[in-house]
Amino acid sequence: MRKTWELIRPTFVLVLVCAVVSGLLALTYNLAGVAELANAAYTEEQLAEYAATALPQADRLELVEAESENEDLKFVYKAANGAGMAVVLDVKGYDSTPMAIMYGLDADGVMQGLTVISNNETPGIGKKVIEDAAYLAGYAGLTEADLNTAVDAVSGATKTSNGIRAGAQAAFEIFEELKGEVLGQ
Amino acid sequence: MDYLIPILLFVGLGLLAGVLLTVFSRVFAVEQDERAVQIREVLPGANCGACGYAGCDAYAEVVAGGARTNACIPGGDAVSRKVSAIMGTAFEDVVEQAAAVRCNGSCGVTGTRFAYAGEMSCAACSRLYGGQGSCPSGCIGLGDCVKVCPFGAIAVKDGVAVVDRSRCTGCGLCAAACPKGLIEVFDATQKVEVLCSSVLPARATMAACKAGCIGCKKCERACPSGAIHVQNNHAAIDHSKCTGCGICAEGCPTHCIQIL
Amino acid sequence: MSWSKEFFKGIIKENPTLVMLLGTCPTLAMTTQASNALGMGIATTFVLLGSCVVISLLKNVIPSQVRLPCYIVIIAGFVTLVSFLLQVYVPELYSVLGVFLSLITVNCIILGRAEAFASKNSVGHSAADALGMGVGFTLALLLVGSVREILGMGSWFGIDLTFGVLEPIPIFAMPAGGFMVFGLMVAVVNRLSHYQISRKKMGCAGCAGGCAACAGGCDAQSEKKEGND
Amino acid sequence: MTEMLAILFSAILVDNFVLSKFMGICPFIGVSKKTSSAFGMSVAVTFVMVMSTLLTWPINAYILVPADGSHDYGYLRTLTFILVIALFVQLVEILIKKFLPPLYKALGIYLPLITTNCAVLGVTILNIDSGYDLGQSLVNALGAGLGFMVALLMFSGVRERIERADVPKMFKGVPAALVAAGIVAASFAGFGGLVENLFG
Repeated sequence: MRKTWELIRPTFVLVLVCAVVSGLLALTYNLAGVAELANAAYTEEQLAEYAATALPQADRLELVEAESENEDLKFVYKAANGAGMAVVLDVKGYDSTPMAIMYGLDADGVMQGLTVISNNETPGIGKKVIEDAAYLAGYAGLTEADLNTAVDAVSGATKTSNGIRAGAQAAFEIFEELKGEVLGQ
Repeated sequence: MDYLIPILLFVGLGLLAGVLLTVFSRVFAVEQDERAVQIREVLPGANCGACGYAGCDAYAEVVAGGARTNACIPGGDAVSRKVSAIMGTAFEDVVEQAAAVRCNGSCGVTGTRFAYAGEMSCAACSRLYGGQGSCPSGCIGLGDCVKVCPFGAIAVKDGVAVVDRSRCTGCGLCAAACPKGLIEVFDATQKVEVLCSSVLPARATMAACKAGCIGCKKCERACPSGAIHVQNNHAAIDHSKCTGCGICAEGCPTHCIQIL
Repeated sequence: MSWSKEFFKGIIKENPTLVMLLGTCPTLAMTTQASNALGMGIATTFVLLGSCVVISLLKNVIPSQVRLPCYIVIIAGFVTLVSFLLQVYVPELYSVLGVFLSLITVNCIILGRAEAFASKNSVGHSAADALGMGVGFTLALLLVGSVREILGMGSWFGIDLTFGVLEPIPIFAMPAGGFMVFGLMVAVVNRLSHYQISRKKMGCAGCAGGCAACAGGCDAQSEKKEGND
Repeated sequence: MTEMLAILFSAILVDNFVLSKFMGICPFIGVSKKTSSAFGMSVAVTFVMVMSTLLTWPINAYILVPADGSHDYGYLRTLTFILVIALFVQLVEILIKKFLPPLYKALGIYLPLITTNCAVLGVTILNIDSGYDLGQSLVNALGAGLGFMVALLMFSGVRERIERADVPKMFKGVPAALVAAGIVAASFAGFGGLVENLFG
């Protein structure tokens, strides 16, 4: 008996350690509700701050439960005074961590502006594009048709600027897809 | 449900890992002669080849197979005693060896023919007109020997390599690394050595280096045991005959024969 | 050794990053900004402390055949715990650390301390040693991070220092700058510690951070390896 | 097909795992003293990267985060992946020691180092983060391994040159190597626009 115990003891200890660690993790994950807390929607003040540049005409943004094939979509908001819709998307830039950008579109689908909520782009290059308010303001008043012509990529930071344009393209598509459900048009 | 799958997944992975590791380490165990592993632990690990084999691993296997236990010169008596203890054979003495640089051309006594600013290695420098030193067969002093010495027993002082014979184990790696072939490994107990290998005739040697051997044969005539002879314009000691009396050193006009 | 000695050795004499050259991956990746560097340092210290304590508690229970998998599972457990905490309480740091948060599991410092120290000493000493190493790592990260942020972005912890006059040098924020600043830091520490780094054959980095594989801790392995390197 | 090539090239040159993503720096400094050991390490790393991608991608796709969305255990990804990699490396080490002793003599000492290599775990996790399918993940892992090899071989050439250079005393050894790595990384930054223009 002694010999076989020596043989299976390592496996037994390893299984025990794995079980205990994974059990504890599952426990904390579910009890603390990490999933819900992690991607909790933004607070009221944050929404107001982001809406100021993305959808200026909106007085208040309300969260709308809406699904879209585009899995990059994180949240959809409706303007309380019916001024339009704001969508928050995960946008792939230069860094492996995607940027979170809110695009604001008015009732008939014309883009009003965008706000970069969080990003991990390279300082001095990607971040320079994001901090360049004049460049981002170029997106205001655009429709899907003239997206490719009106906005050009920033040389040296092509991945970041192309990423923002691709996000705007996705925002237009989501608007078409969800405008019935969200704005009741 | 949210707890079951993670725990089951990890218990499965842990089980798989444990079983595979135990099975693999049993079934695919490599039979290694236990003694070879112990011997390898004892050997210094310099892989110098002084034992005549391709390195410590090779020598460990051969000794486990029954080769002589005192071939490891760097290890000296200590390692030989441990190896013979592991093998259960009688302890055999090791003739300790030590190296010496047969040149004492420090900056004070000799100069350079040109300022070398290429790769800082003797091998590279010696390819350029025999090296920067005034004496073509002298020590270049860029430390190729220092780089290979696993025991830190050799250092370049004032432009010439000098061996600390107390730390030197006689592994011979420096002798192989020296492009000028100045380093000789001989019996550690020997005390006297000619610190010059100049092949130039007397007048040229004197011009190149104040401490060079000019081949005057004074030492050859004075040596009671006939251990020192001048060949190829410089004196050389036959260490099997040398008794270490040091008479040759006293008589040498340029003091290039020294007591180590 | 008394607890305080264990603690202080990790900060200066055996600083894991600048002297033993361990955990260089996060040191270069996370130091584009001082705040990120601080966040990474604290997260690593938490994981280091937790796993060293648990490993030294279990040191007699874990048989040697499965030593490596057990240690890695315990360390990865703590890393996942930290990622929960960060996800909920400090989401920006969570998104900035990104993949490097889970790479703390393979950080050479943690496995190195677990193998070389925690598995051989009492809980108290292991905790002190882990804390010392963690603080040493965080300070080193902070130092490199501050230099890179001040030179590369002209700010420190976000406070703009350029007064609109000085022009920041973007290369310091880029990977190339990371290598250079870290190299200069190690050179300065090398000079201050009287060339200990050049003489000591790069400590654990000599065995390429494979501390988990070192049988008898780093020195024995690097000596043996150095012989036939 | 061009998309696969784009992933391969960007993993080797543009987002090189060592020089721009900063993964695998410990062996990058520790093992690059000689080109022969650098090559041995790179071959071992590339092999382990591709094989561990082959093992970890299905676990994530079918057990942790199944496509039908029944549950999402993404939080266990780190734990599972590192356990699988550590197990795989230990088993391979035992097998090579038994069946290919000469290969073990040349590469064996590097295998245990790979478990603690940030690049290997990094590649498996980035495959999932960038949403690649199995084929793309394998190509990415191969690219990452080859990128590691390119960086390591180039750098070991530079290192051997530095050993003999007349470097100030305080920079001897690792500090000089790190500064040289900075210059090599700067040269790699030149590949920035390659993938976009080459593959459109």
